[in-house]
Formats: sequence, C-alpha cells, structure tokens
Amino acid sequence: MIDKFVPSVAEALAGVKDGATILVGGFGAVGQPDLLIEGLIAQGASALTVVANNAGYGQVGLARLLAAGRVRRLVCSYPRIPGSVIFEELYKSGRLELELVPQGTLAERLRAAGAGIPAFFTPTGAGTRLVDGKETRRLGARDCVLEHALHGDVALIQAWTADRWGNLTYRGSGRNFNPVMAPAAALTIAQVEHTAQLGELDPEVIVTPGIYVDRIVHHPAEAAHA
Amino acid sequence: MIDKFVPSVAEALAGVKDGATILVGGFGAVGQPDLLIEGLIAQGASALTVVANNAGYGQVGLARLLAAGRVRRLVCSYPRIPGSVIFEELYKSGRLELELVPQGTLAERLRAAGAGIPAFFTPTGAGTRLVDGKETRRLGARDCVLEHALHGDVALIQAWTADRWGNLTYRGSGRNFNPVMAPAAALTIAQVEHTAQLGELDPEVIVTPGIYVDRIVHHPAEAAHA
Amino acid sequence: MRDDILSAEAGPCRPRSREEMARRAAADIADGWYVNLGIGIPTLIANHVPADREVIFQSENGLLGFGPAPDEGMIDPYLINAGKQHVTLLKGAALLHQADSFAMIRGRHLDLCVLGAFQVAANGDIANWATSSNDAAPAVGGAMDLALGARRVWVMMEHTTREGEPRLVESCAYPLTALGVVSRIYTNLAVLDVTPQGFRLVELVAGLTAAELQAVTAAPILV
Amino acid sequence: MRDDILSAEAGPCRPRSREEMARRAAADIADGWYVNLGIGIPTLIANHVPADREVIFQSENGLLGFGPAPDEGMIDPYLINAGKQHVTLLKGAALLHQADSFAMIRGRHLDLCVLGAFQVAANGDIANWATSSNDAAPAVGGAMDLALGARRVWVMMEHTTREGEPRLVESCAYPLTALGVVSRIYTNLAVLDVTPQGFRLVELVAGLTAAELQAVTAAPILV
Repeated sequence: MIDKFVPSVAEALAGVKDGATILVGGFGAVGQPDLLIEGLIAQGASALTVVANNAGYGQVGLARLLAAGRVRRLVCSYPRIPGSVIFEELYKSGRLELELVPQGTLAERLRAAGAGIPAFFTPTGAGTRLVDGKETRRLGARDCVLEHALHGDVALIQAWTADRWGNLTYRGSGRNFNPVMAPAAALTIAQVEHTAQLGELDPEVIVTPGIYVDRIVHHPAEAAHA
Repeated sequence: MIDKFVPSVAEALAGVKDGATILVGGFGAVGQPDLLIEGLIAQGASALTVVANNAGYGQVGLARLLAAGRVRRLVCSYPRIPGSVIFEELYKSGRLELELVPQGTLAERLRAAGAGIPAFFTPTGAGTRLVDGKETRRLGARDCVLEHALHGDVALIQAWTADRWGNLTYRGSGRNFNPVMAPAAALTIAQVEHTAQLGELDPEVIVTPGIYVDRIVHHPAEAAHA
Repeated sequence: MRDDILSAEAGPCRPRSREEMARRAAADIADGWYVNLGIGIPTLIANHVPADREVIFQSENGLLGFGPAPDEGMIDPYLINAGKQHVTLLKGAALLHQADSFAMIRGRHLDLCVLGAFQVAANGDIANWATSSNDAAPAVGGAMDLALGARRVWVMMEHTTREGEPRLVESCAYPLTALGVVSRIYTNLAVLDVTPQGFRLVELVAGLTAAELQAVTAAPILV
Repeated sequence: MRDDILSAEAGPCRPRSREEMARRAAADIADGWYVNLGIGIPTLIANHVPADREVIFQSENGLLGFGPAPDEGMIDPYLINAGKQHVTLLKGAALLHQADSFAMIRGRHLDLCVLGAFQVAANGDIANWATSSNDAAPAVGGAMDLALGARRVWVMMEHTTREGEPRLVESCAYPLTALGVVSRIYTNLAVLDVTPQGFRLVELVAGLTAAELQAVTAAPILV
C-alpha cells in the first residue's frame, strides 16, 4: 500500500547529502516550507546549493540556514528583500556564491527539469548582463538565450492538503514555485496543513499529482504557531 | 464590461482567413469542438493547416472538413485510426500534406507557443526518421532534437463550463489538448457545455484562465444530440 | 509643434504627484485589458481605473484578477501580490503556479505592463533592476520577463533623479532590463511616446514648456 | 547454462496466451509503481496485478490512477484511456492536460512503461510504430515519448510474426521508435532481459528448450 506520510520531520529529511541541490518553494512568506527548512538545519547537510525565489529574511527559515553556514551557492531571482540582512552580509563578504536568474527563467528551468526538456531558448534576458557568456540565437524576430533545465536532488515544498498517494492542493498564492519544483527533484518532501482520505480530493482539482511527491509531513498551522 | 459569449456559431467563426493555421482540441471523441468544426466548414475558409492529435473518423467533424477539401496540411500525431478513411484516401492520393509529430512533442510545441518559448531540445524522436534534417545536440547523456513552437492563428476548443471572462473548466479526459491550445493561438474560440456566473467557478479549479479565451459559444449536450 | 501641446496653461509648473501620474496612466487603459503593474509606483494605477472599465490585473506570483487590499481583519495570509502586499480576489479570478504565470507573461498574453524604471532610452531600452554594474547584492525578480513579455510596456517614473539627473536618456548607463520594449512613459512632468525617431511628446503638465522639458531630458524630444 | 532454466519440464511446448503473458509481466510490477501500459496487449496487464499491490496506471491522454472498464450503464463518455476505451477513475486519481501528461512521461517519472512492438534489437532498440519506411498513412502517437521517458521499458509481444519471422533481432529493420531503451521482453515463449551483452534468457515456457528458443530468435541469447 502506498502511504507517503512520515511521522516526523527527521524521517522526512533523512538521507539529504552534503553538496546536494535543494529546491525550496515559496514566494515571500507564502508557501514556504519552514518546518522542513528547520528540519534540514537539524539534519546537518552542508555545502548545499539552494534554489529559491527569495533568500529569506530576519533570522528564520532560509535566512537561518544561510546563517548556519550550510549554503555554498544560491540560485535565486530576488534575494535582496527588506530584512534579507543575512544574505546581504554573506554575499558581500564573498562567503556565498550567487546565480541570479530572472524569475520566469527560474520557473521555466525548473519546469523543464521536471518535464524532461534539457534546454530551451527564451527571449528573457537577451542583451543584458545576466546572460553574459550564454549561447544566443536569433529566433523569429528576437534574440534568444539558451537556458538549461535546473534539477534538484531534493525539493522542499509546502501545500494545503495531501492524501496518502501524495496528491496535493494549494491555497491562494501558495502555489508559486511549489508545484513547479515538485517534479524537478529526485526526492520531493512536502509539508501540508491538512490531510484527506484517498478519494476526498476531486481529481479535477489536484494540482500536484502524487507521482511527484515522495514524503509528506502533516504540519497544521496551529502547531506552526505554537 | 467583458463578455466573451457570442450568440451564434457564425459569429464565433467570423474572420477566419484562407490559409490560416487552426488548432483543434480533442483526443479521440472526447473534448472535440464538433460544433465549431461544423461552423468552420460553413464559414468557408480553405487552404487551412490543421493541428490536431487525430484526423477524424467517419464522415463527421474533422473528417468532414478534410472531405470538403479545406485542408492543405495536417500536423498530427495519430491520424490513422479505425474509421479514418477520408484521411487515408486524401493522404495516399497526395492531396494532403502530413507532418507527423510525436504526441508529447506536439503538446510541448503548442505549450511553447503559448509560453513564449520559441524552441526547445527534447530527447523524443532522436535517432528516428521522424526528425530527419532537424538540428540535434548531445545534452547530458542523450541526443536531443531542437523543436520549434507551434503557433495557431485560431484555436477551436471544447470545455465543460465557462464564465463571461472566459475562465474554463474541463471534465475527465476532456482536457487533453484543449488547455494547451488555448494559449497557443491568436484567436481562441471555445464551445462549452455549461455556463457559470462570474464568481461561481472557484479560482482554485479554473484550468484555462479567461485571458486565453476570446469567444465562447454555449452548446449544451442536449442540443448536440438533437 | 502641435497646438494641443502649445496650449498648456500659463502659470507656475505643477508637476504631477504619484497619484496624479497613476490616474493619468489609468485613463489610457482600455476596458477588458489584462495588466501587470510593477512593484512600486505603478501599483497605484489599480486605484484609478475608471469605474466603467473592467480591467483584470495579473500578479506574477500567480494571481489573475486580484482586487484591492482586504479590510482589516479580513486578511487571508495566503493571498499576496508580487509586492508581498495582502490582496483580495475578484469574482472571476484564477490562480496559477510560477511556470504557468510566467508562461502567461512571456507568451505575450498581457495587454500591458507598467513598470518603474531608473532609465529609459530613446530606443525603448529600459534599465530598472540594478543601479550599477557592480551592484553589491542584486535582485531581478520578474522584471526582465515582464519587460519582454507584455504586448505593451509603459514606464511610470519621476522625470529626473532626486539629484536632477535626467532619466530619459540617449542610452542607458545602468544595466539593461530589456532592449527596445518601452512604448510610452508617464512622468511627473509629461507623457511621451517612444517612436522609431525617439521620444515624442504627448502631453505636458500645466505650466511647463516643451523647452523646459527638453532641458531636463537627455535625448531629443520630438514635439 | 543455469539450472533453473534447464529444469523446464519435459513435454510439449506450451506457449503462453496473451492473458498468461500479461499475468507473467504483472507479477514483476512492484507495489507503488506508476505504470503506463501501451495500446494493445499490454493493457491486459492491468487485470493481473496481484491484489496486495497498489499500482497506479497512467494514460497519456491525461489520466493518472484510472481503474477498470465501467459497468454497462455507468459509462462516463468523458473518461477514455489512450486506446479510446471507456475507463473509471480510482480514488486518488488526478487529471492532466496533454503538456502536463507528457511532461510526466518525458520527465522520467513513470517507473515503467510496457509497450507492444514489431521488433526489439539486442541493443534495446525498439520499432513499434511503422512497419516499413514507406508507410502509406503513418501514425506515431505517444510511442516515442513513452519509450524514451519511462524509467524502465518492457516489451510484450509474440516471439515471432504470424509468418514465423523472429521479432527479436540483431538490428531493427522497421523504423525505430527509440534507441537502446528496452530492458525486458515478455513473449509467448520466454522472458528475456536486454543486457550490455545482448539478450539474456530469464525464463522459458514449459516444454521449450533454450536451443528451440534460439532457433526462432535472430540474435544470440545468453543463457
């Protein structure tokens, strides 16, 4: 029988290796897998590459993972937000390598990884310094840049409801990178607010089919705020 | 005020030009915009390029459009199905040009058109005669083929429910190519079984946002079977 | 020189406030358009759409058809826009993940994107994501996708920097966001089109002459 | 030559029926696998999955987790599989459009795809979509995506053509579907693996010797 729920955060994060590439869902404070990031800090893996839209703020979540010195390299579209002091300090002092990627290209590179598309041309960024050194080609009326799929070893995502097959729904703007990252990693771990019995989720409304999810931790908001 | 419903099939098809590329949704008999195909036959445009998974069967729908001599070129993954006599006859007598495309590549080329991706590499078809003459490149461990976005002038699609903004839901396996073609054409026309008031469709369950839909014809199944 | 431009009232120059700039830009948005408003000043435009027009706003983090900020106590913590502000959903709204949202943006489906900018060049180049080529801690977000993807790109910005340096220039000195994409600019002093011949004046604020505008603009303005 | 293969019972050769081939293949499918069954004989496998295993079947037209054919009178005309047969949805099923469905296939998320074939070569090449290079009215469907995309590709087919020509060959004469992808073959006469050294015998049907199998196979079989 398929049952992807695991009883603890520690079991969810088991086996993450030093040097791994970790995809982390979320946009702003919405849809961030905070519990799993804490679990990753406790798990201890280091020399990580982290792929995320933002780089965290204050002293929690991604910022705390950065502060703990676990991240060697960040692939990110918008690391500098109000409160991203830890990122800024690490970056300016040269202790963190940064690959800055336009948000749409970041999303499309992740989507390509999950979809078995090794590379694609996009007009985004052509002629700007963000694509220095990349292959460029005129396609139609526009210069385009060749971008490559961005695979993760592990994806940490957050969702609203899960069943034991790993089917996921989201809430509001909580989708953001989560459904895009789930298919892009070899091991996808989800933290969810709610659980459903198999068959309770309408097949028409499942956003992430269970095939893309390996482990689930049930983490209701009440517990999060405790 | 936005209201994409049109009162007649004739108004829905108005303006389709000779030589246009028409994307036609559906897989097998499910999700086919039969009413709109009939409307296209009546509208009269000819020398069309039709992009569809199948080529119709019997004497209805796409088969009737083919039989009427309106189609110059077919881009298709699986034209030869039981009953596809009209296609086979036209193809064998050289009166119909065929571009055979693997189903996943067809879907991805349409998706690319809607997503502003002019070209992508895919492993599908590499080393087979279907990709003769196409650019090939070794990416990772695999030979890959460069495929280009497939744009339509017009998309004819079928959906389950629509509101006046053009938001669409589908039913069962009726999604197939419909949500992929809607963003890939300059003009997208939908026939739908049901209508909903604005706000009745849950934002979480809309599959095709209205931005991709230009005209809608309400066509309940009862009428279809009359 | 056109009459309607010459006819600007005499009197002291009255630069537009941000709200006035937003109202002026909003007046040019047609019924039924799908619009993305960049972070910063452009977001003010949403408050000024004429009541008889239905305009659908997209936010690149995955909202199509979002509405105004919620009343106190009605906040859904799961509903934020790209600027991380709490918003509501209008009837007819749809939700998207990032790959679908940027497919919508890059795929030329938005009728309009209004962006803030540091500089706009006479050829339509825009620089709006980094202020120097050695930016200590850069961030780009969706700016490049929006600038390239929307059918029309308008810029809304102050006509000069705080130090009085022109923001409308022959060639951008700051790192580019996208090349040749801007078609219209709304500043506190004027509305200008970007044409194949360069900047062209559409409208001056009251009390300003075309010559005065040219004096704070670093590229020729066709009048 | 291994003992377990030599120990095939004596007696007349009893080729497997299609249902028996399907049962034999189903026995090798593990609990929790995501599986696509190609049109034709492979679809029979779904009826033979051992009751203690939960196997999730994908259909490339956009179903994940479909179930058996509906009872008469319970048909939903909107639910068909890739073979255009009416199916049901299991609890836990999810629906997909074609781009998402083939992203799942091409993205190497399926544990297994079982395909029919005209020929399989000793290097794992498969030919299953056209019988000659001048096919009068060709059709390919999802065959190429499935053959390349699944983590494992098994083939289920008769060991020879109706005319007795071998289907397991040194090199495919028919147009290729994909190169070097097949790892296991279930025929009416045997189960074979495709290894770097070529075909390797896993199992013979009762009453058949390895020499007899080799006689109807156009490439060496390692035993």
